[in-house]
Amino acid sequence: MSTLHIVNKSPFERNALASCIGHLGNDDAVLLIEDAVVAARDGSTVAPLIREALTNGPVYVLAADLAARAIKREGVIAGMKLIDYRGFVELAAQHARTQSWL
Amino acid sequence: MSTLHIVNKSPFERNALASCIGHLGNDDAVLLIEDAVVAARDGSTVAPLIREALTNGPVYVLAADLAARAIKREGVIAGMKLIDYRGFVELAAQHARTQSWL
Amino acid sequence: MAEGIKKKLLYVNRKAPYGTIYALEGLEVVLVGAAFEQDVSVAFLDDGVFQLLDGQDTADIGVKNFSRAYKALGDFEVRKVYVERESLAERGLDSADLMQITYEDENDDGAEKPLVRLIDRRELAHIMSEQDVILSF
Amino acid sequence: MAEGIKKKLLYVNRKAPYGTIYALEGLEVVLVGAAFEQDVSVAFLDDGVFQLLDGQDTADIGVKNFSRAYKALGDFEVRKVYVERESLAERGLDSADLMQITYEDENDDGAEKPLVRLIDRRELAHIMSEQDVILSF
Amino acid sequence: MRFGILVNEGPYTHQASDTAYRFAVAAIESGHEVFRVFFYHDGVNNGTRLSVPPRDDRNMQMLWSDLAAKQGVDLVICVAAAQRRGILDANEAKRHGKDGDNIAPGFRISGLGQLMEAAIEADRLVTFGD
Amino acid sequence: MRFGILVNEGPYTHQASDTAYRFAVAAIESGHEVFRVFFYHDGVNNGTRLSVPPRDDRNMQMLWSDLAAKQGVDLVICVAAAQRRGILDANEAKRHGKDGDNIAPGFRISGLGQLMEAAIEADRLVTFGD
Repeated sequence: MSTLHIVNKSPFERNALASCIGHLGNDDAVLLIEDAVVAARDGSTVAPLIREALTNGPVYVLAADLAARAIKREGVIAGMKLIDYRGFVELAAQHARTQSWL
Repeated sequence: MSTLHIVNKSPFERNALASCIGHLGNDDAVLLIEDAVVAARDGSTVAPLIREALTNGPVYVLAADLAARAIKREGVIAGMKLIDYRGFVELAAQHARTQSWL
Repeated sequence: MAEGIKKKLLYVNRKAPYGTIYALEGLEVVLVGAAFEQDVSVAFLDDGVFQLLDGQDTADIGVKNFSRAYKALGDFEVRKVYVERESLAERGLDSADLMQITYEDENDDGAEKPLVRLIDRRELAHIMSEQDVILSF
Repeated sequence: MAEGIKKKLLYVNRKAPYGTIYALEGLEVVLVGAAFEQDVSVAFLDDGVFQLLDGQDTADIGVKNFSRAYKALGDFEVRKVYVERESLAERGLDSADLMQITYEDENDDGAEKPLVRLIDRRELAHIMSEQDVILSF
Repeated sequence: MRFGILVNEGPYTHQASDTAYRFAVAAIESGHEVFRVFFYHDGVNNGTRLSVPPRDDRNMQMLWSDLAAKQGVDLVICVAAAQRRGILDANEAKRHGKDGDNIAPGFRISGLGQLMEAAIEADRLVTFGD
Repeated sequence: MRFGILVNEGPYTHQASDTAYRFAVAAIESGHEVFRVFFYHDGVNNGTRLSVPPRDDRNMQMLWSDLAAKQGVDLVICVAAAQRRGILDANEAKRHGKDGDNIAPGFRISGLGQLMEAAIEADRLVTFGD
């Protein structure tokens, strides 16, 4: 069973998302929360990193954090999935383990 | 009169050093303290960034933080200058302003 | 208290809002500091540009939305607000994503004018090099 | 209390020591956790590899030097300690820079053997994918 | 499913405490159990009753204390991390000769063993921090 | 030369407080004046008298309090940042109906104007943080 990787840091400021994506197992999922949601905006210098993760497994983003930072849904990289806190809980339950990239 | 830029973050983890070096004025000095001292070690992927700063102005490193992190003096990038806390104070006094890249 | 001294004072904002408190508490310093009538500039670069995005909605994270307060910068006599162009571009953003912040130009019959000025990195570096004091958040 | 349950538990260390407390307080969890007799692994990657550098001397920063405690990992029955090779190389380091950490091999007449194993990123990713619980510091 | 939650940062300065709280509420609303919330590093600062946040913002300590009172969630503050940072209950204050304590209702101070127990006994441990 | 110092993080969790303290001591030893140390963000947590760090480590609150006592350095905690984080003096505690306070000797609570004053009146302001 695969891992839910949780990233909460802006990839423009820190290496957490890059390190996470460098350590993904097959079918592992990535969830962006808090400041990491800024990675969801298409057209940025980190979009290729997200596309790389999408070739491996699903990439989720917490919609509440996206709205707070005014990243519009229509600007989100195609293929990413928006979830709410209940969706976050279910992802944590469905995966064998969670790994937070602090 | 030039600026003393103070960086305290590891350049492997954060963008603070890169952003600082991208905003240097002529003859500005850079001082590495706390976790940023890991940038002083030669042979790393960030050594070219330090060399770029050295072409613009002096780059200092707080020796106390270097010793704490076991970065040996002989492994430090050529041209960098080691200082102690009193040297830090004098640098702050000699420059027109300090800018901390938090 | 600091009678007569007028310093060039730059506030540097490099962090996204809400994930940490630095954006909010940084803004509080700018607003309180306005009473001291210094020669103030405010710069947004790196993730600091996210602080100015239009349409922030914090209802679902339960954190106070303080983004309206940026619109008050003009009322606090702040006249120099800079956003770094390269920081926007790297993040897939442009000036159309920013909230409208205006001030009333006292030299032009109180006409409303845009307060935020997009500048490039080289220009921002120059502004930094002209200050007496730089406060970073 | 957790009677009979044995879980695969991985501690992930990604931060340099002293600049923040995460390395020290992370190590404290590993040492306290040893009493729970789980199937424990400890990994050092990214800036976490600086935690294991030989010759740390904190006298001049006035912060407690806790690096000796890593040498006790063997005595705490920790047998799987991994350092990521790519993380070392990116930082201009190699295995000669690391402190010597050994354990007494109970299956080999108590012979002292090196505890730390260098692995590559792909192997570490695989180890992560085999755990029941991952604690990150 | 039984969740354990680890909170590594104090309130307001980092969003970690907010996200952890909302995760806990969502888990309970979805019919899961939150076995324990363990507060480590600066996370111990969630448990001071002396905080006075602005009235137009959330009060994290009250939100956590309410969760303990209404849902019976076990809120455990690491004793070693709390001592360093000045979070004490009456017992700890007495033991260390301090003239007061500041722990909030619903929180209790205990050792790292409580984190290990949560890691081992919960089905999932989810970490929130910086 | 007159230095102002800004400390933005709490003790132990980040090295900022250590570095700021050593900078202040070195400045005084070099014959400079430290006009004021202003504690903002989590920096306010330096000023609690309830902390009990391990005996084999430094005690940041005591180091700061000693600096105030022996060198007369003005240690100012931002009132708004302190309220959020639960750092109160007797006056603040009374004003907010709290049953105790935790401020350490040598620290005083005041407004952000004290930071502005330090920025304007000091020859150099040096910031330490995360």
